[in-house]
Amino acid sequence: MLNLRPTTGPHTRENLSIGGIMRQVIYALIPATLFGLYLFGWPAINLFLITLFSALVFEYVCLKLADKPALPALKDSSALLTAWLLAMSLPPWAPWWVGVTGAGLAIILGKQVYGGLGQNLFNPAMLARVALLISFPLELTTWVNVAPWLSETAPDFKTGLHITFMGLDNVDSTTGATVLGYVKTELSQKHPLSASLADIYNSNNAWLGFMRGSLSETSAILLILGGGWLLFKKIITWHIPLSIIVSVALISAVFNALNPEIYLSPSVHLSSGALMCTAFFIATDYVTSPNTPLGQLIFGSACGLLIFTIRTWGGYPEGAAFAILLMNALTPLIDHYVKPRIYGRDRQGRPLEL
Amino acid sequence: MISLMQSFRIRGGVHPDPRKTATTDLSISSDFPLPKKLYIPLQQHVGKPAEPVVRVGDYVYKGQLLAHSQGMISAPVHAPSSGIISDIADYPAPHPSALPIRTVFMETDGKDVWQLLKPPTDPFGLSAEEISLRVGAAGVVGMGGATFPAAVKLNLGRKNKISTLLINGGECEPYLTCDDRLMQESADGIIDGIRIMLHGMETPQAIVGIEDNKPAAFRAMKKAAADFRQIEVRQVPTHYPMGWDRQLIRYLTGKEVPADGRATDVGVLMHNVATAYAIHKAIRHNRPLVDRVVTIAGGAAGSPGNIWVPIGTLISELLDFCRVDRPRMARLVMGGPMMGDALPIAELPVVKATSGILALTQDEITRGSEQACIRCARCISACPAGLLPVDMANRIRSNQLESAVDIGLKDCISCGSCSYVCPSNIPLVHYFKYAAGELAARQQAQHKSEQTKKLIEERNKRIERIEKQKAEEAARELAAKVAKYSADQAEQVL
Amino acid sequence: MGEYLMLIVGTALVNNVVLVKFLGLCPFMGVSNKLDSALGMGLATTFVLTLAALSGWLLEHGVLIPLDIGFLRVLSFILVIAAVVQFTELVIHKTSPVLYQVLGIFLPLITTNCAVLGVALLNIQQESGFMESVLYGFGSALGFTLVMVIFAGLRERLALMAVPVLFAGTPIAFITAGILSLAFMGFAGLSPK
Amino acid sequence: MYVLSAIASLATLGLVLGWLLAIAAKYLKVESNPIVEELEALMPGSQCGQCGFPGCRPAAQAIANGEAPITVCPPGGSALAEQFAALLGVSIDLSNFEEPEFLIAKVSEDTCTGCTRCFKVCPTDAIVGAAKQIHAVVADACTGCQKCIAVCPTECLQMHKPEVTLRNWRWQKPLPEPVGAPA
Repeated sequence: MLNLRPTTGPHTRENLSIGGIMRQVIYALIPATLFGLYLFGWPAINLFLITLFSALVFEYVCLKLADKPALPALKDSSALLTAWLLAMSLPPWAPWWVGVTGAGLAIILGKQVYGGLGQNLFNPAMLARVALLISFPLELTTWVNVAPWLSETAPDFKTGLHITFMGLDNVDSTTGATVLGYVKTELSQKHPLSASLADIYNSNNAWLGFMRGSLSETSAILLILGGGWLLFKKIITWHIPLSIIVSVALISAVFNALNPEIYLSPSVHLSSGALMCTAFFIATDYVTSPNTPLGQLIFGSACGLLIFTIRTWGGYPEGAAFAILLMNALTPLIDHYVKPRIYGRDRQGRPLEL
Repeated sequence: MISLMQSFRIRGGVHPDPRKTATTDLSISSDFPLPKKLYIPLQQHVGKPAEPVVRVGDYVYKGQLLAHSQGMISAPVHAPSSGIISDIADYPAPHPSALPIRTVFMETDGKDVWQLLKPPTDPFGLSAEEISLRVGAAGVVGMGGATFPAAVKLNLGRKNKISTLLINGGECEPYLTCDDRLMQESADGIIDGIRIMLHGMETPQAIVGIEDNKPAAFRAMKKAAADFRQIEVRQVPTHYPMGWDRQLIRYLTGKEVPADGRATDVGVLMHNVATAYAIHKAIRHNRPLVDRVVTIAGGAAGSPGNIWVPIGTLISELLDFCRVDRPRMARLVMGGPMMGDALPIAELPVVKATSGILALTQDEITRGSEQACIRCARCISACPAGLLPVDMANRIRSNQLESAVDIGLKDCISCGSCSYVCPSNIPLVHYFKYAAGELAARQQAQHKSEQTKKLIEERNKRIERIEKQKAEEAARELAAKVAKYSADQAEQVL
Repeated sequence: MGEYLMLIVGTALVNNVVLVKFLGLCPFMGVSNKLDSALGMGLATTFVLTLAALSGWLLEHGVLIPLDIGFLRVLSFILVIAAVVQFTELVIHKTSPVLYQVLGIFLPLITTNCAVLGVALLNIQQESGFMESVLYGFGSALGFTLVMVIFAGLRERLALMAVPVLFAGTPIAFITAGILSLAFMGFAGLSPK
Repeated sequence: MYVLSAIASLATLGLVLGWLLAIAAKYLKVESNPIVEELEALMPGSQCGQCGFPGCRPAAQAIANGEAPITVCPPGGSALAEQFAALLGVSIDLSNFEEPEFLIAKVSEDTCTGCTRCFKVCPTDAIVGAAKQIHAVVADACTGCQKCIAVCPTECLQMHKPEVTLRNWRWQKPLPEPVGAPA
């Protein structure tokens, strides 16, 4: 009755599992996702389901190729979470093959090539998002107007399928630019912000999410709500989200004060684009963020700086995905140099002198 | 109340479910029947094993010296009861491997007659050195689990003129309540033991640290220490591993012991409450350490509780006494569930370090297979020593032990906090114990290769010397032959 | 002064010599499996590259144009670079034998590092002034070192991971380098150069 | 005309640089490569030859100039390989490097004839015994070089695992290897 293989160390354990953590994050994402699907109707739902389904298929295929047991990996729903985050960042009415290629890139190139869960160096969702943006610029920048799910302007189920599988016919009628995109084009033609901002941006719409944007990254409030749930359940710590939001807010406030005609105000920065989703769900991905609280603060503030830089001076309207990839590349360095002080030793690891 | 500021000095650690309610209100029972056979290992302490002074067949009284200590760091062993020495041979040791260890086998005659004891002495009449000698002679070792000979520590404390003696009433491991009950029932004995130690080390003051989840013990100790100004009793937050001596030193005195140093380097010394009580019995009543309080608990224990148990009793007898349901017992653990050892068989002797015996059922022990690490860094925030368990485990897994030592493997106290919080159920402490063992093995191999190099050089020198001697002899013989031959020639010529 | 700073940041990040221009890939892959050797290599290349850019401009405007022997440009540049590399090798061999042992063959190979000659020739092609070409050399070398160190950090973590055998070692390093250059595309359009 | 100036300028450039380098080489003189001595100091030095080289010194030279892999010394095991890697600044993949089985010689009493051949060849005098007496191997002194096995006429010397006691019992490496795949 006693197992004779000597076992050591703690014989009891906190009952926490990877599957539990991943599911908690998914629960936190549900409000924002449902709202996004409601905003953009049938085509968005099709795209969302296709992306999720193809990610699971790719994960199953890769695990079978590596002849590892597929079921436990699929059960811990890490592939599901990756595909979910990717789908949230895609344009709502993107064609089906954008979802499938994105899921393929995320699961195969982003995770399985490195050896499965916990081994990847870059956030798989953001890797796929950047790769898609650079290889299919047109599909990835068609932002459709808000067409609530069952309202008369929204496409019914049949046309939804048509849009997802056959693509949009009258492109220009139903699409437009996002706040960041519009502002950047206006600034490039030297129009002052006061003029261009008025007719595109209305703050409570932006904060609530009734504006053009990715599938479910438009509603900042619901994303903050989800992030609060994760903080409450202690799945993530406050260091990364807070440092991203504060650094973007601070830098944009300084520049806005310097020249309001060129630089956007903090509230526009925070409420638009993928910032809130990145801060709470993507940057806090355990595998690709630093281990120590101080390291996470450095990671977050550097992410904020990069997001602001790319949004203001960069070529692309939304820099969050690039900022995450760049900071993921720096995470090993941050972990190498930022370590907790060992008891009885000084910062460099030498024993304390008396 | 514990001031918030002080709690900032605690880093990492976990909050396991204490599960002490089953045994915390029951008083220590001493009606455990005297076992027929006792098995007393000769190595129950840190240092050299004791050398037996009795022979097979001798009749010994309770408390009589069975084996004297050897060398600087060692401790004697005494007879836990009166009876006949039936054998001195190998018997499985209370260790996860249950490998044999030299043990004194004893058949008790049931009379339990104490050796004629000298009358109780007034400890404060004795000189400091005398106290250390008597503590050493009584075989008292650290009862918290470290089992370092107490006398050696007392000498160390006196030599380094420490400023404060710290008494560890932490007992932060779940299930265990032996210190808690000891403090509630014999606080005066413990305080007296502390006063003896203060006298023995010529130290001005002592601080007792008790976790705040033991209010009754705290009240009892506070009352007992009321009229001794130099002994201060303080509450510490319940926060595993509060019982880790360096954590308690930093919390109570704010001093941090250097990594390669000892507690005496910062002018403090720490003892367990049970050690203080043992010193009180040894000096005040001339009773050597022959029994100790053991907590028997766990889901499979029918009637858990704290019991006075003679050293050398088989654990199986303890389990039967507490009506443990053997089939439901999935794992037998000596010590606490966080740092205790899982024992493969129950027929192993209780030793001076056995603070608890846990009969854990299937749902009380870790379940679930090991999964991939998702670098969630919970183990890093849980590590009280400030190490990086995830990175160390990765390096150990790919056999790079030296680089694991570079990031602090040697400072790991294997308290179990990291494995406790790991969602992927990775046996981190197992990796660190394997690595520590492997490094110790390499150290031994290194030492051995240095010795063998010397052996090789000596052998080569010896062979050269022999050859040189042979060559000289041959040369001398040759010269002698030549001389003889030329002498014969000369004779013939004449 | 701001303009020079923009030039350095532009060259180091936006038109990074390794990840955007794809110059100097062999030391980038060869020496980046340990952090300290990558740093050593980066600093050595920075020293050589800055000197190469400086002497390149001097040679161009001091010797080649007056004597109208422009066709000797590559030959003379390589001669100077080889001399500077040899000098660096002597210095490193003297100051830190460990770094010398670690870099091994890659130290003399800096001569053949296409980033070094590439940057010197680019300077001439863009007819940049003296100060501008030295800063351009220094900026691109800074970019080289930055990317080397980042990549070394990534590869040190990769070495500890259980990468499937099919991809273990160099293949996964190539994939990671590809993703890294994907990330650096975020800086595209940041500054005019 | 420009041909002459081309040859002249290149020649002067080469001469000047060569001269500068010569001066620099004089100041920055470095003596011979100390690596070989350091490598040999790390090795067990029992000249056992299990690495295929006649002794430790030639093996050290081979490692120094890269002819032999740094896992060439079986008695050193992965510990020595790691020290070599640290010294040479090379990164090595040790994950599938199985520790060589460390065996020591043991005399089986019933077949030993006391012929004394073995303790004459034992490099570390690990075998004790006199002529016509049963010999015995001192476990701590034996390095497992197997020289005695070769000369023993009655095959009574066999290689065995060292005896496991409480003192040298070690925790085994935890299995299964969680290689990315959840077990």
